[in-house]
Amino acid sequence: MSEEPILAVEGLTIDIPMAQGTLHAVRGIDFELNRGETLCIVGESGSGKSLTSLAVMGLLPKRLECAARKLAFRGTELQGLPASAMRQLRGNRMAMIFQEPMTSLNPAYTIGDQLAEALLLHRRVSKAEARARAVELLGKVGITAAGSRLSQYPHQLSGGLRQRVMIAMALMCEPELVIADEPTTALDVTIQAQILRLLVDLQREMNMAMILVTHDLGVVARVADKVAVMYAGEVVEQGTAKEIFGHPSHPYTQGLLRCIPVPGRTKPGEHLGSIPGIVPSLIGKVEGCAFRTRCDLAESACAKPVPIHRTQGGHAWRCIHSRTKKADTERMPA
Amino acid sequence: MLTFALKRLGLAVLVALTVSAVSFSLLYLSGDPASAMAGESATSADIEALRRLYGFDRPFLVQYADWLFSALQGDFGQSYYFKLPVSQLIADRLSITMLLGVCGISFALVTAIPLGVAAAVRPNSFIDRTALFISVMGQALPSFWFGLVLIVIFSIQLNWLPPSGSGSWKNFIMPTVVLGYYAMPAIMRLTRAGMLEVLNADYIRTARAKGAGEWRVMFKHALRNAVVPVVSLAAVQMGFMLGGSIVVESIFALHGAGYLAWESIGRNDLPTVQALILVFAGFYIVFTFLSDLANAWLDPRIRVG
Amino acid sequence: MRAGLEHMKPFLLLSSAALAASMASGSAIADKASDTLSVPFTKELESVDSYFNSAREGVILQRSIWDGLLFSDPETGEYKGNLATSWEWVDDTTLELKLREGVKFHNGEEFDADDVVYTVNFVADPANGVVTQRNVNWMKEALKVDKYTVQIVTNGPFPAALEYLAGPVSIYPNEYYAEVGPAGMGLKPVGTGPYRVESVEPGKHFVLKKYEGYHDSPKGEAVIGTVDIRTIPDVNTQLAELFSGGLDFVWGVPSDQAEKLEAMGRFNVVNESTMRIGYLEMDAAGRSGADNPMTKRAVRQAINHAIDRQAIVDNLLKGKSKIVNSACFPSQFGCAQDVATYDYDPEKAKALLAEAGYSDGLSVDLYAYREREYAEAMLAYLAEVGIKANLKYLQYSALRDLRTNGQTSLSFQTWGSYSINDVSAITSQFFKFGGEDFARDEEVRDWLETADTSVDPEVRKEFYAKALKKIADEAYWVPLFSYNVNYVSTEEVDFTPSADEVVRFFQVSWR
Amino acid sequence: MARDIDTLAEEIQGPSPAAILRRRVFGHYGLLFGATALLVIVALAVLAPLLAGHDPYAQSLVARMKPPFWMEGSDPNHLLGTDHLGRDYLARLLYGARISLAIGLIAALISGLIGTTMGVAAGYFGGRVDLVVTFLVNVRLAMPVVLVALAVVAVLGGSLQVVIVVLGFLLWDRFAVVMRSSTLQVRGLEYVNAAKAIGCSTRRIILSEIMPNILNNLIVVMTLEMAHAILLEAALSFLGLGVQPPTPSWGLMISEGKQMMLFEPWVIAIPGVALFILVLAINLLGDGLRDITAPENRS
Repeated sequence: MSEEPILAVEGLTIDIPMAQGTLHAVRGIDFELNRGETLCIVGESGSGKSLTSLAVMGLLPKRLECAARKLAFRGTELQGLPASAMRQLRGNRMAMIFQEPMTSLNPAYTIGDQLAEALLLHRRVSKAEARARAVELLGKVGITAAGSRLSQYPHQLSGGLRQRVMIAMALMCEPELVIADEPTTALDVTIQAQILRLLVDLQREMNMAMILVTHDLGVVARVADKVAVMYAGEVVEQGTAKEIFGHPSHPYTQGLLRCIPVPGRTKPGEHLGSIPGIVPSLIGKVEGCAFRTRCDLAESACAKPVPIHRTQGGHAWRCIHSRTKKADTERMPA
Repeated sequence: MLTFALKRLGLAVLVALTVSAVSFSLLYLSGDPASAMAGESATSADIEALRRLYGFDRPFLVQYADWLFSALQGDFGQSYYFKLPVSQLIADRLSITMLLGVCGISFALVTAIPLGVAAAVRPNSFIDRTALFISVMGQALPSFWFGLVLIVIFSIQLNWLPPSGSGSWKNFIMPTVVLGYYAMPAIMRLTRAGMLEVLNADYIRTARAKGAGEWRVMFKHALRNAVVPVVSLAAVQMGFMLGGSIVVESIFALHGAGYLAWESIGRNDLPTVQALILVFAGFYIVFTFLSDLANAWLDPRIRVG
Repeated sequence: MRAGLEHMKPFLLLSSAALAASMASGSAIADKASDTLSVPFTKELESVDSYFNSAREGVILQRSIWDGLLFSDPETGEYKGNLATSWEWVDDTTLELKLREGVKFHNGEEFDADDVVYTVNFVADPANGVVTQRNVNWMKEALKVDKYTVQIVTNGPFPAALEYLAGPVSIYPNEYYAEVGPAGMGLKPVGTGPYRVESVEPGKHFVLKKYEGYHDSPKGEAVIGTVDIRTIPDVNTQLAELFSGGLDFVWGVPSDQAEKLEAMGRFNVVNESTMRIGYLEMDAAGRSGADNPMTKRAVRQAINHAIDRQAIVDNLLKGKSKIVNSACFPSQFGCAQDVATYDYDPEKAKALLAEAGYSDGLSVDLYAYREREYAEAMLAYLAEVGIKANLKYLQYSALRDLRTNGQTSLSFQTWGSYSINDVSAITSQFFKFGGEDFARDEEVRDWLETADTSVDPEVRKEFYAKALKKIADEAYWVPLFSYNVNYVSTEEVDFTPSADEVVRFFQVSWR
Repeated sequence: MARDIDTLAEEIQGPSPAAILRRRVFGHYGLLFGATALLVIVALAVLAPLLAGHDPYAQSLVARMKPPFWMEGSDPNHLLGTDHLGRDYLARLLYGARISLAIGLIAALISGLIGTTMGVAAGYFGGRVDLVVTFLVNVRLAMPVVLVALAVVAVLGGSLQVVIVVLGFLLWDRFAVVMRSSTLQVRGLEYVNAAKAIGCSTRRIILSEIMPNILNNLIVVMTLEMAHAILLEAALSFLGLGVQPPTPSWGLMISEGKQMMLFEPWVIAIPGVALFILVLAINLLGDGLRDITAPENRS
């Protein structure tokens, strides 16, 4: 593809200074995202998924230290960009949807004000035009009687409705990149699927790039073009969805996949897997494979710097094993 | 909203009634108003006559009801000292106290809110520590002493400001600072705490994600939510301030209601003292009532739904 | 800290120099240029109506706003005609006066006999409640002879009549006073005096303007156009205003401050003695309780011996103050000086207390209303001889109420005799069974009555002396000291104080 | 080994509660300053008879207004000079600390007793009791404190005892409010329900289950009200309707010194600064205690 990637990240690290030492929350991750693609970042809580997405938006709390060899949006390096230029991008060309719809809307202002603000901040339009756009988008996210909703306050809406409003707000300026940080986690299970479907439909319709941060592999399987699996601040494996699900190569990915039921593959009553152990402390110097404390295949070499294996299709994983037998034997269907 | 307002109004009236009863009985116990009124050459017969004339010989409750009924019509009786209607005296003096209160609370808000916001934006920074220092100082400074120190510095040494009186705006600078500084620390701390809480709220991140600038985030999104409790505190402080203006008025020779109260206490001018306690309590009650309404208006969660 | 405080005083001087160079930043217009004399009152005056206040401030206003029938020259004490031109005793109790013609009140009302008759009859009626009855209760009534002749009838012979007519008895306009009464007079006073009242904010602010139509009075015309009076209760604030140019003229400055002000060289500081004396009033009559220790003569004498009056005068009052031994001011007519004196002798005091049965000391409340530091100093002296006195510091009116109700056993009082140079204005005020008589000595009362009502000066002197001697022997009071007043003004103000503690604005001028 | 055993242990187990407390206390400069200054003042007050060297009531009219040691003409016998009646200023200052501390402590105890009783009752029983207490707090807040205190002192006559009692009966509002909300929080907790379930008496539940858990808040409010009472006493005495002379109250000393403040600023500077430091120390101590016992609720 000759077009610049929407987002290119290389060697992103995020450190959190703490009283007891520095917490290396994200350690050298790389990924790339093109127009129309959906990248799912998967991992358990504390693996650095949300920090990574906040880093892209430039919304990390100031006391965190963030560095990268490259952090480019459509070829523009975001690091060192003046705050005003960064603001021009945020909400306009890249937007974010947060996990907690209940608290992510300002309780003091109406839905209409908050939606319109997103547009007014970036476009020279009248308030009336902004409200018209808000009504249009509320319609798009499936809110009925959109016009009358504008004058309502967040506390008058249900969680699902609020998340729809959040999505509408993110899309007000037709961004090229949408980052959705676990957008459905806080919602009722019945609503989750609707919201996700809506998000994916809109992404396709508007031909946006999307980063979907989630720990739900079921979701990933349905929507992802690319997948990045994070563990303890590192991307331990990434590639196309097909490859990740077809040939999980890192023991952690394999473990994760064992934890979810796969329709048609998991028999009723069959035990789902689990990964024993806890995530290690990331405070102080972290060396070697972080997963080694929980890995069945750990060897003494795991304590040393770990090589990255890459295939030509862009599938890469970080392990001393080139491709574990387990993966081939256990996960590959006959 | 209406039922909310009515409920609060009912409570306010009840509180006012109770305060009036307390203050009336307090001063009722303080001795015989008749002999205080009778003056120098009065015989015991004169005093007895006065007692009957003014009805001091009636049962306590009857006197209270009578006083309250008149008070409701704005008649607080006659000052023993000035021999003028108390309502006229108070009306005459109240404007200065009100002006002082408004200036004081404005000063407190104008200094406390920006300081509190700045301190919350950069916790543990130099500005946060400075703000904390200022507020700790303010809480510990005896206001009467602070007033005297200001007079020594700004009136005597620098000769910038007049030490007493109420003739020009310059007269109000030092009293405003003293009175405002008294209310400032609490407002500052509450603003800081509120902002700290609000700044960690998800909707602030949302606002930033929209591309809103820092000022817009601070003042439109954060302060609006953090200010809600500050409004009630400011109202409460305003009520306290009017009651507490006694000290400031006496230092700067401002002939306001607080000063009148102090002098009237010394002169045993009971009707005036009673009326003033009620008036000051009334202010407190009205301000807190208004602040409840303002809060409801500021916070849509109370206003609608 | 150290350097800061050390440099305070030079800095003060420096800033005053800067003040002299530049214009005052004080808001009040107060200076020669604007022809406005700004002065403070210390007390909130309850009413401007001179019959309905008992404060020194009231006397000061009274002298400027109203006129009496007579005028007493402050220097010589000689009586001159003011609203009256001549006067004559028709008999022991009738004084006939010819009135000045062509005098107009500030509101345009013409002055004539009707005004005198109305005023005298109004104030002489006890039912109208004039605050200081002593000032008016010697008059029975006034009779109109013709338009410009009146007769004042006294309740028995009253030799001090002229002094009162030149002092507290001022003449009000009959029509206006009948219409507005004391309350209206207090809010919008009308008189014939050298100053008319421009505005009154009760208790806090009074503005006087020169009365252009003032008659040819021995008081003389006012010089300064406007007198602006603000109530500033604290002397200290008054001085701060003086420094910053907000005031031109302050009186009653305590001696410590006056000394410092004088040393600055920027102000005129004049000390003048006054007729006011301080005394301790003891409840010898047992009004506050029959078992009151003050009912014992030995206790009262012990208190007399316990207090080092000379030390208080030398260190606290200073100036022209002197200790007094008799229950009056020495210059007053009839103020006998050859009375028993009690020198400072703590040992003797202790012995007397022991004699009275208080060898273990006693406890008493000491009431006071002014000069808390003097009262405190006396507390310490009393403590030394074993009298534990608890200070009850009240406002004057509150204390007056307590006294008239007979509830004080020991109080620190002062009395200025309304500047009347006659013992009747003080001793007779307090020892003739009035509300403030805590001696209740019938003998003393009768002697005073004889003296008060006799027209023979020798008889008066004799009986006053008898009374005063008994007062001293019985130690009904502890006569303490005479007061002095420090008058401090800017250098622009020209003022000569008189010994009667009355500031006459119409005699103040610019230098 | 880069890290020592202790920190390693902490990382695994978390620091011990005592270690956390110690770290918080010694990391909190305000608390340290407040506690130290208060201790020093208490020590000075307790040892006043030994340190003063003079009777605070002994007057000497010939030795009036002697300046303090840093000024010219000072008398080495009177380090802080003498007042307008020739009484030793240092002695009066030291004995004055006793007055202030006694007033602060006793008034806070009285108001603490009243307020805590009301607050705990309101929080624990709820319902009508709560309504009544809330109403009383409202009434109390509506009464102008300084004015009412002045009026009451004027009626009863000023003395140390009267001032203490008046302040004690006026300053209970904050105790009631804080204790009520603290009790509300604690009431719903498991162990209180457990105590109820095993049939403990109400008295026992309040005294042994609730009180210990709201004690930290009580202590914090106590310090703040102590400072409040001290300031109010000084203001009342300054206005002449508090403690009566010759008692060496700091407020009274400022009031008396006011006469000469234009010429001898030290006479108000000395008691003023003393009052300021005492109140500051108590406030800092209170703030500090709040911070270390409930750091998440700072301010």
